[in-house]
Formats: sequence, C-alpha cells, structure tokens
Amino acid sequence: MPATRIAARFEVRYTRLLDAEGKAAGPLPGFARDPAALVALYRAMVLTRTFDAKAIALQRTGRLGTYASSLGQEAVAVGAAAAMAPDDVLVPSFREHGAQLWRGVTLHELFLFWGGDERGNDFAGPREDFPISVPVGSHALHAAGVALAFKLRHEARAALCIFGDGATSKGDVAEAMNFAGVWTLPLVFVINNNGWAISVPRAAQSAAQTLAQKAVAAGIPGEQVDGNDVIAMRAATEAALAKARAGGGAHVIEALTYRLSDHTTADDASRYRSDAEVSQRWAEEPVARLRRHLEGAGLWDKAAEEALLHETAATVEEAASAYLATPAQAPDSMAAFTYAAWPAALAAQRAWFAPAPAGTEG
Amino acid sequence: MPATRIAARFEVRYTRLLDAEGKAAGPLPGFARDPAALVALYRAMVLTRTFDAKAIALQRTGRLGTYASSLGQEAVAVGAAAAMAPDDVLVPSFREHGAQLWRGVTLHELFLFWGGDERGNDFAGPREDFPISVPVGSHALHAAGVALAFKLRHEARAALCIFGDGATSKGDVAEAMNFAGVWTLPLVFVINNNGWAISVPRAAQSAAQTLAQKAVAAGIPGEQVDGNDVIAMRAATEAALAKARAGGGAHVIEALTYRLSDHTTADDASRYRSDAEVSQRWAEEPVARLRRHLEGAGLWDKAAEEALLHETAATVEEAASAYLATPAQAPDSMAAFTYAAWPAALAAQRAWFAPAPAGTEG
Amino acid sequence: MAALTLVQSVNLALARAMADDPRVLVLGEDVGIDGGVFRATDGLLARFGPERVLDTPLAELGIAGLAVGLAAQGFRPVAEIQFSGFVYPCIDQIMNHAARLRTRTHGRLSCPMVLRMPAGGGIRAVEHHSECPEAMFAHMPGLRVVVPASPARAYGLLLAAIRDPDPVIFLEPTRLYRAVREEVADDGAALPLDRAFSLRPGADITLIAWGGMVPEALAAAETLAAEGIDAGVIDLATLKPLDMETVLAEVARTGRCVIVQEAPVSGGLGAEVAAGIAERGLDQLLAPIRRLAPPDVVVPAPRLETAYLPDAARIAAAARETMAYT
Amino acid sequence: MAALTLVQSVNLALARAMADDPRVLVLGEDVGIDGGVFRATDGLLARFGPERVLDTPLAELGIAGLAVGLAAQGFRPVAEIQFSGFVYPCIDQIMNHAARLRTRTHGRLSCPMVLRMPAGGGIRAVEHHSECPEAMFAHMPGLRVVVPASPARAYGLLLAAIRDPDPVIFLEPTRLYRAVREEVADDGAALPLDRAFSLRPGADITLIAWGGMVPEALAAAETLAAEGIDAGVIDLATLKPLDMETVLAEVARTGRCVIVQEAPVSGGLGAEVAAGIAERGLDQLLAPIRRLAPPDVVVPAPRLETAYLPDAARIAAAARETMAYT
Ligand SMILES: Cc1ncc(C[n+]2csc(CCOP(=O)(O)OP(=O)(O)O)c2C)c(N)n1
Ligand SMILES: Cc1ncc(C[n+]2csc(CCOP(=O)(O)OP(=O)(O)O)c2C)c(N)n1
Ligand SMILES: [Mg+2]
Ligand SMILES: [Mg+2]
Repeated sequence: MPATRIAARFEVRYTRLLDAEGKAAGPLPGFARDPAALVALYRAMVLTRTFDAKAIALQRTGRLGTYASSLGQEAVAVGAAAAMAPDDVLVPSFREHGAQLWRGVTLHELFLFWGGDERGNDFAGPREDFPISVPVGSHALHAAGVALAFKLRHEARAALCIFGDGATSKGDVAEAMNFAGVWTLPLVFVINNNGWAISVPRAAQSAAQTLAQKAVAAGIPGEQVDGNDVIAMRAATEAALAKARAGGGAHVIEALTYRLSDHTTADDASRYRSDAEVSQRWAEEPVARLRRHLEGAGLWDKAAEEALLHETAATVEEAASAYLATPAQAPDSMAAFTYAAWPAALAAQRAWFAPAPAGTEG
Repeated sequence: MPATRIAARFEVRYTRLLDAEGKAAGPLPGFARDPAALVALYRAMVLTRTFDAKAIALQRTGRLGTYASSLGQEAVAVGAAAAMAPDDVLVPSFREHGAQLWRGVTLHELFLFWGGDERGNDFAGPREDFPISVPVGSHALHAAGVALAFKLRHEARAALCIFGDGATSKGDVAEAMNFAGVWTLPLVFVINNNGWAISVPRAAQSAAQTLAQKAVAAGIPGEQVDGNDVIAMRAATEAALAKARAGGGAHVIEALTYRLSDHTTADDASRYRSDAEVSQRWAEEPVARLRRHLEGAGLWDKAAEEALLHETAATVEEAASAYLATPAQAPDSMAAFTYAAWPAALAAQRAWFAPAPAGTEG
Repeated sequence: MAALTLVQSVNLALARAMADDPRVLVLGEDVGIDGGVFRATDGLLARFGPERVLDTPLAELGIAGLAVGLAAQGFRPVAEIQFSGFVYPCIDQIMNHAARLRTRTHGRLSCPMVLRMPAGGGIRAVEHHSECPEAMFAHMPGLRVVVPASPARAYGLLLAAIRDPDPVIFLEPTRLYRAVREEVADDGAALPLDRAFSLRPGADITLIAWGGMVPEALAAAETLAAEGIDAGVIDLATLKPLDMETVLAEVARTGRCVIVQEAPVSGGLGAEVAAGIAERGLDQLLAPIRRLAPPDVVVPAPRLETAYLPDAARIAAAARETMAYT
Repeated sequence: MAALTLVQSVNLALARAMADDPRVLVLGEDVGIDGGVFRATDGLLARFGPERVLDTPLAELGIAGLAVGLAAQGFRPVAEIQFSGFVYPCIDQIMNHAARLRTRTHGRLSCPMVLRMPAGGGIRAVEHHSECPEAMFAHMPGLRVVVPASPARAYGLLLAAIRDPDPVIFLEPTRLYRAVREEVADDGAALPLDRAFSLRPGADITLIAWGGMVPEALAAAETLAAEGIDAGVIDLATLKPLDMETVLAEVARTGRCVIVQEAPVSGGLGAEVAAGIAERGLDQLLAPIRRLAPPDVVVPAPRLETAYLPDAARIAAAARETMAYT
C-alpha cells in the first residue's frame, strides 16, 4: 500500500434547464410539457411578487411591520414548494412567501403575520407546516425532527427546509445536516443563495466554492441549481423529495439566485452594493424568464398577462383590505397559548390584561 | 452550456508513513532521519503512557478525579505537538496529555488539574496555551479567535486545535472551520478519530465517509493520516502549520486511531464494545510501532527501553508524590480570580469563605 | 414495591411512560446500549428497541432542536443532556422555539418535550459538571421547570413532565442519584406539576429548598430540633410555575425563613422566592428573609467544592441567626 | 459638545475606545460597510479599516467564541449581536468560557470582551426582536452586565465596559436608540461599573428601573409629582454586580418602592432587587415591595405589544397603590 492514497472523492453538479432568455438548455422534465403545470408555476410567482409589492407599500405607509421581500427569488420558493406533496412538511425561513402561498397559507394569514398578529401563523391550510423562522438557521433542526418523525412512523413523507446563504454559516444547520445524513432522514434542504446576508456578500460568508458542498460534511449529496429557473428548481426538488420519501435519505440543493430588493424594508442596500450590480441581475430574474419560455411555447400572450396581473392585483388588494379590517385581539389572548392551560399558580398575573383603569394616566 | 456540469470537485487523501510493523511505507520526512528527533517522539509517547497509567491508578484509589486516558492515541497528541513552534498556541481537548507535556505543561500541573485543583491550569511553561476544554468542541472557536489574533498582528504563528470524532458533530466546530476558511486563518484542526465518543461508534456519529471532509464545508483542505503513526502525524501537522504560518490558511487533519481504554475512569466500555475489537486494535498501537521502527534502524534496544521505562516511572512517581503533597488552597482563593478584582459591591459575600464557626455543626 | 434510588426511579418512570404511550421517545448521547452515563436509560433500548431509544450524535443544540421538531409532529421526546453544564447550547432552541411554539402558532403546533439532565454538584466532578441552571429556565415563559428531590417524587414528577402538553426542563440532582433508596410504587401515578411539598411542618422557621439542597435542609431541621428550634422544610420541586401559595402559607405561620440555593446567589431562583414573599407575605415576617447561597463565583474545582456548597451546618447556622432576630 | 442620540453616543464611545487603544476591535454581522443594522458602528470601518472592524459570517455562537479567543490573546473585542433575541446561541460560550476563563486558569488567561446588543421592545418589531435577556446573564459569576438608559450614560458606561479587564454584556435599549438627544462630551471619561444612578430624589417612594423602563419611570414620577407624591427614580444601570447600597439607601428613606421590569416577571432581575431589599432593608419598609412587570408570557407580536409593556401609567398606578398601603 503506498504511503498516500485517495480516501474519498466528491463532486457538486450545477443544473439549469432554462437559460436567461427562457430557452430550454436541454431536455425538460415531464411536468414542463404540461401547459397547466407551467402556467400554475407562473401564476404562483406572479402572485408572490404582487403580494410582495403590496406588503412593501403597506409597510411604507405604516400599516405593516418590517417586511422581507422575496423579489427575484420567487422561483426558489415556488419551484421547491411545487415539488412537495400536500402531506410533506415545509419548514421555511422568512423569505419564502411563494412557498407558503403554494402550500395553502392564505394571503390574509401572511398579511396578519407581517402585520404583527400571531393569528397569521395559525394556518387554516397546511396545519403541519412550520411558521417562518426568524432566528436564522435554527429551524433546520426542526426539519430534522419532523423528518425523523416521518421515518419513525414509516410514513412516505418528507420535510423541506429552506434557508439562506448566510444561514449556512450557522452551527445549527451543520448539525441538522449531520443528523439528516447519519439517520438517512427524508429531508431536503434548499439553500436560497441570493448572494447576500444583509450587507455580507456570499464570498465573505464562506470560503466554500459552493454552498452545496456543505452537504459533504454530512455525507449527503449536494447540488447547485439555477434558482432563477423554476423548472430546474421544481425538477431538482422533486427528485430529491422522491428519493427522500423512498428511504434514500437527505439532499442539499443550493439555489443560485439574487436578492433584487433591499434585505428588508428596514434596510438600505445602496449602502453596501452598487446599483449596477443589481441592474445586471435583473436580466436573470425568474418571472420574466418563465414568461418568455411560455410565450415561446405559445402558452402565454399579452392578454393573458394583463388578465393575470389584473386578477392577482384584485386578489391581493382584497386580502390586504381584509387584513386591515381585522381588529387586534384582546390583550388577554397573549396568555391564551403560553401553556395548554394557563397555570393556576399564575392566575393573578392575568390582571395585567384588564383594561386600564379609566380616568388615570401616566 | 449543457444543462448540467460539474461545479466543484474534492478529494481526501490518506497518508501513513510507517506500517503497523514500524516499516517505512515510502520515503520518510527529514526529521525521521534524525535519531534524536525520533527518540524524542518515542520518549514523549512513553512518558504520556506512563502518566496515564499512574493517573488511572491514583483515580482507582480515590486520589484523583475522573480521568480520560489517552491510551493508544499518544501519537496523535505527541506528533501534532512536536510539529508546533514554541510560540504557536495549543487549544486542546481533554485527551491530549501527550501534547500538553510536549508543550511544557508539567506532570505536576496535569496531576493537579485532574486532581481537582485549578492551579493545574496555570501553566508555568506555555503561558498562552489554553486549558483543556471539557465542553466538547466548544474550544474550536477559541482557536479561531487565537488564530485571528495572530493574523491581525501579522505574526507568523499558528493555532493548533485538537478534538475528537464526536466533536465533529457539533455546530461550534463547523462554525470554527468556516471562520478559519473564510478568513484564511493560521489554524490547524486535528481530529483525534479514536473510533468512539463514549459508547457511540464513529459510524453513528456521521454519514460522512471521512471526517476530514468536514473541511470541505468550510472550503479548506482536509486529509486523513494514520494517527498511530507518529511520523506521519508530525509530518502532516508540520506541513499544515508551515502553510498556515505562511498565510496559506487553515487545514484539517483527521487522525485515525483507536481508544484502547475506557472512555474515562467512570466508563465501562465492555457495555458497548467487544474485547475482541479492542485486542485487535492493539496490533496497531503507536508506541510499539515506533519502537519497532527504532529497533529496525538500530536506534533502540532492550537496555535503552528498560532505562527509559525506569527513568519515566521515577519522573512520574516524583510528580505524583509532589501532587499528593500539595495542600488544597484556602477557600477564599475561589473568589481570587472570578474578576480581575473582587467587586466592592460583593464584598460581604466573601464571609462565606471564613472558617466555619467553631463548636457548631449541622 | 421496591426500594429504589433516584436514578432507578427515573428509569422506572421512563419505562412506564414508554410502555403507556407509544409517542414517548428517549434520545440523547449514550442513552442506548450504554444506558446513559448514569444508567438512567438502562435497559430501555433492549426493551423498546432502536426506534424508541435513539443514540444521537454529539450535539446538544441539535438534540434540543430535533426534539422540537419531533414534538411538533406529535411525539413526546424525552431528551437527555449528559450533564447540565452542556445544556447551554440548547438555550436558543428552548427559549426561541420550544417554549413559544404554541404561542407563535396560536396552539396549532405545540412542544410536549422533556429535556432531562443531572444537575448540581456534590460529586466532586471535573469542571462544568456541577452546574445549577434552573434560574435561567425558570425565567422563560411557556416552560415548566421541575427538580425532584427524592426517588418517589422523581418518579411521579417525571411521569407528569412527560405527560404534560408543554415543554418541561427536568433537573435531576446528581448527588441524589444514588444517595438514598425509597419505596417507589410503579403505579403510573403522576404528581402535580405546580405544587411544592411541605416535607416537615415547623412552628418556628421555614427552610425552603429544592433539588440537592433538600436533604441538607432536612438534616439541618433535625439538628435544630435537637436545639429546640422547630424548623419546617419545603421542597419547592416545581420551580416554574412556582407554588408560592404553599410557601406563603408556611412562612405566614412561622414568620421566618431561610431559602437555600446551591447556585451562586445573585439572580438565582432564591431571589424569585424571596421576591414573592416580600411582595405578598411581608406583614407576616418576623425577621428578614434570608437567602443561603454560595457567593457569585464559578463552582470551584473539586478540591474546594465542599467549601463552596451550602450544607446542613450552614443552613442550621443561618436558621439560628434568623431565629435570633428580634 | 454635541447633542447625541443613544446610538450615536454608542458610536462615539466605540470610536473613542478604538482610537485610544489599538487592542480594541469591533466585530459582528454587518458592522462594517453597513455600519450595523442600527448604525452603531457607522463610519468605524472607514476610519479604522478592515483589521479593526470585522464583518463576520452569520454565526452568533461563533462570534462569541471568537471573541473569547481574541480576548485571551490580549485583544479587546467588542462584538455586536444584531438583536438580543439572537444572543442565546452565545450563552454556552459566555457561561462556560468567557465568564470563567480567568477563574479556570487562575488569572493566566482572561477575557476582556464586550458583547453588546440592542435589547427590549417598544419598537413594534417582528418576533424575537424584543427580548430582555439581562437576568440570564446577571446570574453568571465572572460577568458584568450593563444597561445604559441615556446617551451620556451609554457613552461613559460603554467606555468603562471596553476598558474593564473582564467580560461585559452591554444591553442597549432599542427603544431609546433615537428617542432623545443629550449633550455628550467626547472626553473619554468612563463611568463606574458598579454604581446605580439616582436620577431623581424622592421622599415618598422609590421607583427602580433600568434600560427602556427608566424614561417611563421618570415620566411616572412627573405624573405623581403633580398629584403630590414625591417619587424618586433610580437607574440601576449596572445589573451585575448590582449596586444594592444605593437602592437600600433610597428605599430606607422612602420606605416604599416599585421595581419596574420589562421582562416577564418570574425570575427576572427585579426578583434579585426585591430579594436584596427583603434581606437587608426589611426594617425600613412601610409597604410591601412591589414588582411591576409583565406576566409570564412570550413578548407578543407587535399588535399587542403596548398591552404587554409596562409604561408610565402602570408605574404610576403601582406607585399609588403602594402609597395607599398602610
Ligand atoms: C440568528 C440570527 N442572527 C441574526 C439575524 C438578523 N438577520 C436577519 S436576516 C439576516 C441575514 C440572513 O441572510 P441569509 O441567510 O442569506 O438569508 P436572506 O436574508 O438573504 O434571505 C440577519 C443577519 C437573525 N434573524 N437571526
Ligand atoms: C458538549 C458536551 N457534551 C457532552 C459531554 C460529555 N462527554 C465527554 S467526552 C464525550 C465524548 C467525546 O467524544 P469524542 O469527541 O470522540 O472525543 P473522545 O472522548 O473520543 O476523545 C462526551 C459525550 C461533554 N463533555 N461536552
Ligand atoms: Mg442571503
Ligand atoms: Mg472519540
């Protein structure tokens, strides 16, 4: 045996199925030959972007809290969610409005949540999906727990967890991937690599050439996908989820996209990146790309576009109005869900929620 | 551009320079042609093993606390430490007695520490080395901080951090590697992969084929080394440290060895692994391996061995006696190092340390 | 009925809970074939198999986060942390997720998990092995914190913790694991999770303790009795929510109290007990509230541990001083 | 001398400390070109360069651990955590390492680091952005915990924290970042780290507050003054070690107090203050100690935040009740 030998080899593949012009870069997957499927993806991305614009408008006028836009990243969220089965579980970060909407979270619920009302997390639709995770990366472990639950119950279900490029630096994510690997969990991690973590560019986040290779540390496969290509996103996620549900274990998908907006409505990205960089990335954005593809395939035209925009705007406006018309809950509701039942030992504390004594002020 | 391409490739090499019989598996590094250097490594490993045996004996008779033996892993600690420059900094786990001794921590200090006396951490020798880290893996981040300090001061120094196979599952370690990678820190991580984390075998710790590939997630090189081959350990660590000091960045070395002892004196390994497995691994152990090599090179014989064992036993006995003769400190010393100066606001608290009032008891 | 040590009664309660409810899982480092470093999970793997007893990789943060996911999915994970000094990586998951998943989702998801671990000193262990982290957890809304002080209470309280629909931190006093034996009936009867135990009535002064300090308080009460001081002893047992009613009732009777805490004094749970008495029982006090707790120092290495820990002698001395107050 | 907001005075103190001492480093997420999400580090990168102002990867545990290593090597790292809700991953490093490195090595290594972060609510932020974690830290031996409540105190206390040879947790009340302006002289003068500030004398009752609650307490005192109640106000400012002497002296004069806490009531820092008074100031009390703090619930989402937070009206009402006690 020689003094030195290769003990292990790895590679990370990159896939894009539609180029920036919306032209197929090779054979497309089956669903991409189904017009209804393609149009559904397109509608979902447009809805997401319309919601986004409305949320920002509401925030700017003081009627919504700080909001994280998903502008330019719609294909990541929609493509991944579209690959899920209804009884899979989504464990999202805070920029996956498109995924939540696809899963059946309502616009009204999203507005409520971002408007500062926890009822927005009590999804009427996907009851098992997690609410968004504000502490970056911490939810990756919940996804591992959910996937472990499926495995222990021998259910053919999978968990899908999404987080950003910044999140990959967190130990939680590394631990979650390691659990997923060693226990062959039905769990797909999607990294929304939008190039930035607030002001920190991807290159300052890690020396790893790709973020997909975070998977290597956990002994699971990792791949890169063009995150502005919703067809590639859905195809890759579908394959990974199918493998996961079949007992084949976990998978990491790094979706390469770009954050076209500020980090949140509280951020001013012009402090740390140039307009030129942003403009350039508009050429790659996913909504126009799929529209061009649909147009090229004769599935879409100006009239369809106008009708959709009109319909979507109306839907979003209606939900926004309903949100704005929803009164806040009574203060006592704060204690309603702290425990399954408010402890008798703390009964007196609830006096705090009684209406302020009239006629006095501080 | 095709729909799919390779975005990145990685490999992990494995190196062993001496086989289990002590025969060179290929050309040896320069230091291995220096008899004094080889004998120094041998003496250090024997000293470590002798200390180990004495510590266990003291623990068994109630004169030392719970102790973690390094039996069989002496080459990892000694080989890595021997590669260090005096002004490098060691950030060890709890099983690197051999590294600490090589660095100049005294036997007396080691006995004190394991005997439950913090004075054992006030090393007279390597003043900047960290005390051992009991919380597994948490010290990897300290090593990153130390390495960053060197880099910021433009010093040609490096940090060396050692931890076990179990530790590689912890998020701290992943975060530390990521920092080391992205900031090109002068930091070498040595994984003492001794096959077990208490009762959990390596295979149950991670699906990663090698632990060296944890480095891939951080974009730094990782390699495997035969951890029972002190020559390979020293050579690999020397190369990594030299690169690090020269600004070439961090490196991960996975040392493949075996924990021949129980986890600690509080453990009973027969609960979870077979005697047969352990016996088999004795054939690979590092001390006999280097002795055979020395004998083969005509550098060692029975007389030298007996003299060394005699001398080492005497040294260890002397240190143990000195430790046993060292009285505990006064209780008030507990407060001496909580802060640089005990806060005036807490002055009254020190009454706790006054001798118990005579004549009363509980 | 068998005379069991505390660690055996923990084991018995775990087995009982697992037998009763298939949703109960045990997970942690070395909980499987090794049976846990203190043997609290001994025999569970053999009895319930590897799908109910999971040896995890070495990752406390991960263990806590996994448990949140499992619990949200309807399991009842009982996770072991090997020593309480290694629970700090879990704090983020407990505070930011476990304790508020129900609140955040308005009850849609919840987190019926137990995080159990040995806690406290008195076993001359190496550094980081003698921590008393109860106060940190007792400040987190949505959580319960439980500390048994006898084998029988460990059994009943652990069953209650596992059955509780919300997350529970269960701290087992390491020093009591094998200190005494007590008859424990495996009757599946849980104890209430919001009730302190008045272990010994006392007319003159009330000693309030929890965990490893309870036997010391009882010993001190014996000593004091011999001196003619009738000291009562309360084992708080459930630290969050805290049963102040029992405390206030006893202190109202005696007018004097010593709160015994093993953790460093400032900001410990004893402060909450003292505050509760000061708010609602001030009129009944005949002497200042006395906290007996070590100074604000790090738990020392074993050689000095005895000088750090409160013990029966110190408790008795504090009680005498409090009795002397007029 | 300029009229500065609190966040500007933090910035000024950071710049001053960096200019004075080359060992001072600033690190954290977005502290560089972005100047920090609240602009506390604005301009520091341009002035001191990338070797003194380090944008880190997104890893709070790592930031804390790095700072320990840097501090052990003689640097004086000042690490920013973006919001206190994200400090929990640091707890392990702070508790198990930063706060005890000096103890563990008998002074050979030490940890002169500052971990600073915005804390508390009142800005209608999304979940996890309104945490008050002071009590957790105030229970850790070896640590100092500081919470400024005005621009000038922020400047002097932050300088003191950075110069202190031990680790300091520095919590900046988010709601006060831009609430008021105050003249702050950039004179490099530090304030003591173990002294509470008696902001307003008062003959009848003492209001004890820290951080974002201090202006509310001052406003309550104004209201009460108009009603003929002379309320004093103490800003505790340094929560560990806690200056109980100042508190006891004031409470001894007035015999009545309200302790105002923004964090959920149980196990908060107010308990320690109450316990300290109950232990050493009982004789002077004319009324029970009153803690005014929200119930043990998770900070609600913004729409209900106002109903959660203590405010001047509630403080005044509590003071009136305490005054009414006879
Ligand atoms: C643990 C934690 N630290 C810091 C923050 C503040 N923060 C919110 S988003 C963000 C950047 C996240 O970057 P990335 O993971 O790339 O996701 P993106 O925002 O780009 O979608 C930061 C630092 C947080 N929410 N959680
Ligand atoms: C954070 C933490 N968790 C648990 C422990 C208890 N413990 C001590 S050593 C050990 C196993 C460590 O395994 P490994 O990293 O492989 O090192 P080895 O003991 O084999 O040298 C465990 C679980 C600890 N010390 N720290
Ligand atoms: Mg990003
Ligand atoms: Mg090991």
